[in-house]
Amino acid sequence: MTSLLRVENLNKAYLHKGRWWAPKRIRALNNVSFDLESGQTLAIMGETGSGKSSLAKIIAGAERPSSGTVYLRGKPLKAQDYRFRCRHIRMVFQDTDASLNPHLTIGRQLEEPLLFNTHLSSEQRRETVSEALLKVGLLPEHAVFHSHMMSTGQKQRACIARAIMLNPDVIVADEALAALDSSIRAQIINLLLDLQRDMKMSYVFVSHSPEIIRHIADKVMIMRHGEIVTYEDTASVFNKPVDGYTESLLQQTYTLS
Amino acid sequence: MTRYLLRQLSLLLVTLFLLTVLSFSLGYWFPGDALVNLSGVQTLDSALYQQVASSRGFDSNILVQYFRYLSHLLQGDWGVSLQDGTPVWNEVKARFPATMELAVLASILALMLGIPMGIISALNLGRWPDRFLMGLSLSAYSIPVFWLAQLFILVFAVNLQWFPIAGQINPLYNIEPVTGSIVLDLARADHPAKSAALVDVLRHLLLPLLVLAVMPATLLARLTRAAMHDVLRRNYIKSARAKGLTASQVIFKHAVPNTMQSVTRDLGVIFSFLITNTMITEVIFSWPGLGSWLIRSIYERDYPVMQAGLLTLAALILLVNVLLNLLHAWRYPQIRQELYANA
Amino acid sequence: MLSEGLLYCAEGNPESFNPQLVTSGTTLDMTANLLYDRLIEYSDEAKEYVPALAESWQINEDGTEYSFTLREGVEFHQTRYFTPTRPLTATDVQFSFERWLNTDHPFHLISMTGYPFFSAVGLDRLIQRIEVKDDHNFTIHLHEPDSSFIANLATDFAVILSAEYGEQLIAEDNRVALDNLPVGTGPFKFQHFRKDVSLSYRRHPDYWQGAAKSERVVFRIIPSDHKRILMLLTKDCDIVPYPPARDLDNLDARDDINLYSTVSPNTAFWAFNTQKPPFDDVRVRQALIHAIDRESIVKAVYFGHAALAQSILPNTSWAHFSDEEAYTYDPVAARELLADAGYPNGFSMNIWALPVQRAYNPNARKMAELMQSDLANIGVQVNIVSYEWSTFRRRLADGDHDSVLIGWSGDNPDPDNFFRPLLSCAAVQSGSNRARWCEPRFDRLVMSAIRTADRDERLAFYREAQELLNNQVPLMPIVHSMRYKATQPYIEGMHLEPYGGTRLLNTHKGQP
Amino acid sequence: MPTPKLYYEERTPSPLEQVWVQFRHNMWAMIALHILGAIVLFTLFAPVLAPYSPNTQFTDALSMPPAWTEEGTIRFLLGTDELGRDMLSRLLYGARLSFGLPFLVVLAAAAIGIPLGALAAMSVGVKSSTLKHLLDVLLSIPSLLLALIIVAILGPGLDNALLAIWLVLIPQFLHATRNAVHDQRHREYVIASRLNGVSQWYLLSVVIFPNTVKVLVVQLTMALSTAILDIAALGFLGLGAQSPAPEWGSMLAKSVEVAYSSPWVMALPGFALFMTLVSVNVVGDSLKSAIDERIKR
Repeated sequence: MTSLLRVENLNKAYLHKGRWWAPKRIRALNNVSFDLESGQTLAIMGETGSGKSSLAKIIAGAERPSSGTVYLRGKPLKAQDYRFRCRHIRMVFQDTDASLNPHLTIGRQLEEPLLFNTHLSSEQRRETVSEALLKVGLLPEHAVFHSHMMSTGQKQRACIARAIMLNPDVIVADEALAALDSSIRAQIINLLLDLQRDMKMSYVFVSHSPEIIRHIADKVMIMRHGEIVTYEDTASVFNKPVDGYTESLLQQTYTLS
Repeated sequence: MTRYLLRQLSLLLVTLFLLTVLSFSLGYWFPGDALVNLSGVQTLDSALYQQVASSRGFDSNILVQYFRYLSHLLQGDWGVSLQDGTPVWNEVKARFPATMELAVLASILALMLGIPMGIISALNLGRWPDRFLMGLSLSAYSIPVFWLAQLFILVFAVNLQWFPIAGQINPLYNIEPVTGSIVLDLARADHPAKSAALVDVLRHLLLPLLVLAVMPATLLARLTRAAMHDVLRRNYIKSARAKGLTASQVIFKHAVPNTMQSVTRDLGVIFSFLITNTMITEVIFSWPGLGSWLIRSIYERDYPVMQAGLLTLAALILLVNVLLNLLHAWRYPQIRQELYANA
Repeated sequence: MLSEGLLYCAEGNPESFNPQLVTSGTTLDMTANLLYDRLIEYSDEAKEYVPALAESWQINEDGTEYSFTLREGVEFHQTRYFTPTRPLTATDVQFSFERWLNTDHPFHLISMTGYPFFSAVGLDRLIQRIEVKDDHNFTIHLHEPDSSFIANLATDFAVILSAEYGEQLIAEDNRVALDNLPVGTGPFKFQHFRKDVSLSYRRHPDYWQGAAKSERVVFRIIPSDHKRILMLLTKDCDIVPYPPARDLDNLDARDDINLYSTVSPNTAFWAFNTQKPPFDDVRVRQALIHAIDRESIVKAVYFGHAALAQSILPNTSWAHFSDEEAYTYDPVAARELLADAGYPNGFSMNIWALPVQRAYNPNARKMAELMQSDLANIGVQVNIVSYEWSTFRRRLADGDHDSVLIGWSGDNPDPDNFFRPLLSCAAVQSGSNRARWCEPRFDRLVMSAIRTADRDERLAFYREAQELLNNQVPLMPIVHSMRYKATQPYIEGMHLEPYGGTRLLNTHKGQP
Repeated sequence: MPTPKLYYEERTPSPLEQVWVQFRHNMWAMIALHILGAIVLFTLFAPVLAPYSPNTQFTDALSMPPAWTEEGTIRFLLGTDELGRDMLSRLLYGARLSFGLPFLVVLAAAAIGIPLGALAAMSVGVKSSTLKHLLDVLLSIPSLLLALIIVAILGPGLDNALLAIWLVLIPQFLHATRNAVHDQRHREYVIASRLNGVSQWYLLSVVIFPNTVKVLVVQLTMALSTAILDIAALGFLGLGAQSPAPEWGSMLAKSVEVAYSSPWVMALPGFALFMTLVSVNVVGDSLKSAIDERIKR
């Protein structure tokens, strides 16, 4: 049995080009390996610079690993093959404003994956977009909106709609909830849970918030200095943290503005 | 800082090197014989031609020719003018200070006019002083300098007879041209009527300086206004106000210095504009500088002079840009950090 | 300080400080009569040749030997680069003449330009030798008689240099300085020159005619005529030569400006480069000439201050012969002639327009533009070319032009002055024949004319020569005009000579 | 309730319409736009609008002052120059040389510079900061000086001046586009589109390009005003348009000599040039702030 997502020996190093003669190497990920089963939700936690964001981006394809491979159902994913990857793994970004194109209508942005990955007619595409919008709790009319005309919550819903357009297996969300205020956050969490139930998706969540993680995650991965410190079921992590670092992360309570 | 200095200097050297390559190539791109174009020596005497050719490496490959060109350049042998056979370097030496005199004085005038205008505008954002100054600056910015100069001449020199229209000084004062810059020449001259001569120099300077300063002053006013506007919205200004500083304290101790920071960054571009206009102004006011010399040499196809003029003016602009970068980095260290990080 | 000097706003840079080397009026104005003297001069008041450095002269019966006696006690300039130890002697005259006569002379080759006037009038071939008898007596031997010889000696070109200075320069191995750092006997001596800016002279205190009235003369170099006029109005110029014709009426009407004028035997003309096709075809030349409306040129360029020319020789000359047929405005005939010559659809050519203002042509560019539109009517496309004066002359001498708008001011009243320097075969070599036209028949006629002193005989030759010109049209005469100078009202002692350059001996600032 | 109604009620203007709404509220911008429109009309229809040919010399009417002065005549509305040519006709035809040609040159430069710039930004290639800084420094040499170099090589003339300005503008467009695209390239919305599996061409043309419009508008108007000014300056210096071309800069140069006796010959081409530049600058400026304003909302 192959697991849905398998990550093997991922390494990521950045060249910090501050100096002229001697660029500094910064290791963001160091030999990271793990598996994720279908339908499961994995939460990644860690302090700033621990490599959690890099890991999420590499899984989603937004960044390339220095070495190592991501397997989907046992099949290795090529870094440049966005076409294949996007039918299975999708990403939701933290900053909804930055991740939506201010010059294109929401509809056109949702249509993009269909345009390049399906053979649907324009009529069918519009239909699919409408369905997706309804699924995330928006109206079909929102398709003609530009992002600046929508509220933050609506924008995040649109982002999620974009992620589910191709019925993926995995959705990677990089701090997707951090910027939202609490009531909207709750709505979005519920939306995500509903979608997971309906569409049988796995989630990879990068988050700071122990509360949310406890609420939605099946497994928790704690990262530090580019390495995995803990990778266990949510319940066991929360019940008996293995070390002080984990404990301090779990004790952070998020003050919401 | 040292690292940044070295880095800027090496950048300058590389650019200057490219410039000399360009200047050398011009000798080939111009019509006619490259040797004649580079040296200015035109002779039917084949022995003399051979001598010049071998001293400039024309019996060898192009790389040798370039390095010979460079060594001639560094030794002060910039060839001779095709027109009158005078050494180009002597002329550059005499004309460069005259151009600098105009450019430097006009820059100072522009700074003195433009920055206060920008500050006044920013402090009165949207009210009439702002609208007036910005309208003025937008129209002044759009006046072609050659038209403005003619209008000034017509009004202030011919009709009102306040100022003379050409030259650096009434030549009857008999100031011996040594540096080429009239201000310096006058300063070093031992002259019986020095103060009268100084007044005469100032009268000759005023119109070209005004004409030259208009465009950079308006650009500066717009830049200052935008920068100041930006600064005034920042938190530290709000906190300074909250601390109970008076309005003028806030403006002069906090807002203005921070405004100047971003203005300094754009001074280089303004200086480039200024040099362009200096060339035209020199032609109109018969100022014996590099610009009028270069423009006439283009008309006369005096290739060695053209190369010298282009090389000098371009090098001047590059030098000023690099110096301004250094000044900016030295005065505002955080920028240096930023440059490192982004580079 | 300012009241002791004169500001003369000149129209261009001097090409040299030695008039022997040039033919340009600009240079002559700024050098010839100020720095130097000649052996003899022409007096317009007396209408005859009068003594200058030469006190007296005799001609032998054959007309081939001219014996001169020099004035005594004529002092050369003392400058920072030369201190004379002796006054003028016959060796100086010999030095000055041999410099351009003798190809082996140590100074002969330092001039890159040659000696255009002397070779154009054939003086270099006419003079056999110069015999120095003692310090103040010498004889010039000619190969053959020449009725224009005295006239040519009186021109601005025949200046006397210092042989002692020449020796000093040979010793210093700096021979080029002879023409750049001048030493002469004239009323002013050289101080400094900054190209494009100014040229300063100081009074020569020991001048043989008495010291000049002004302590200093400064030439400001102001190439554009409108700027010179504006500077006159703003009192930045004391004397402005060649005020533009469009401003003459206005200047004349003003009380605060003095306008001087004199007849000036001159001719503006349009010369074709007859060595270049298609201008070697007389029909093409005639066609182009008939296409030009000269009347409107007189109106637009000279504002009526000029007389339409019907010959290269000015109408004030006794040898003038006019032929109105040759230069009439007749575009129809022009088109026919052009078609005849094989250019029914015209062609394109350039007109070189004199870049400086001369008495004969105050605005050659504007003239060229008028002609450009006239010529467009017969299908000839014109491109107007002009360079800075010294370049212009150099390239012109090389024969780079298709045609040129230029002119000639008489250096002396002899008619020969308009024929040999401008149109002889020798002048093609020396570069002053702008048409580069060499016609042996013409040369024979003008040579015959100078070999006789009989005026009626000469008249016949000159008439035939002018008929030949009107028939062959190597150039189109345009106008004869007056010469003007405008000055501030407080400038006193101005006097304009019809021939030769500027004289400022008695000119000075009075009380404003 | 029928949905189409709701759809229309909720419909809000597209970015372009919003910019236009912003722009329209600015009175000066609208005035400038109308002047610019008039100049475009002159450029297109000069032969129809001009009463005479620009080079016809009326020798009976040299240096006639404009019609509204006492000596003026209605025959020549704006007077004639010293060669008796109708000023109005010359100015109208001049719009073709002094506005039309620079406009075409800017378009031609944009047509080369923008695609190359986009290509440069999208290709991985050499990204050395040294090279970028070098380019920055070299681009600080003013356009007129560069144009002078090119005219020096090619020789004076309007065609060469145009060629020179074209060559000078291309790297400016290239640089501006490269920077603008480069700036957008690593934005999240671009990554998001990339993760949607779109093609490179789609990414560049549909996703990135609309976001660089502001920079390009600024660059276009700046290039246009540079081109107009530089071509006029070259004409003024005698290195651009040659006589009898009614190019405003060279007309201005010629007029200098009669500025005192017939000031209108100098005032009019200068004024035409000034109005053109002001309206281009004002339109560019207002367009920029209108776009800014739209994004702020």
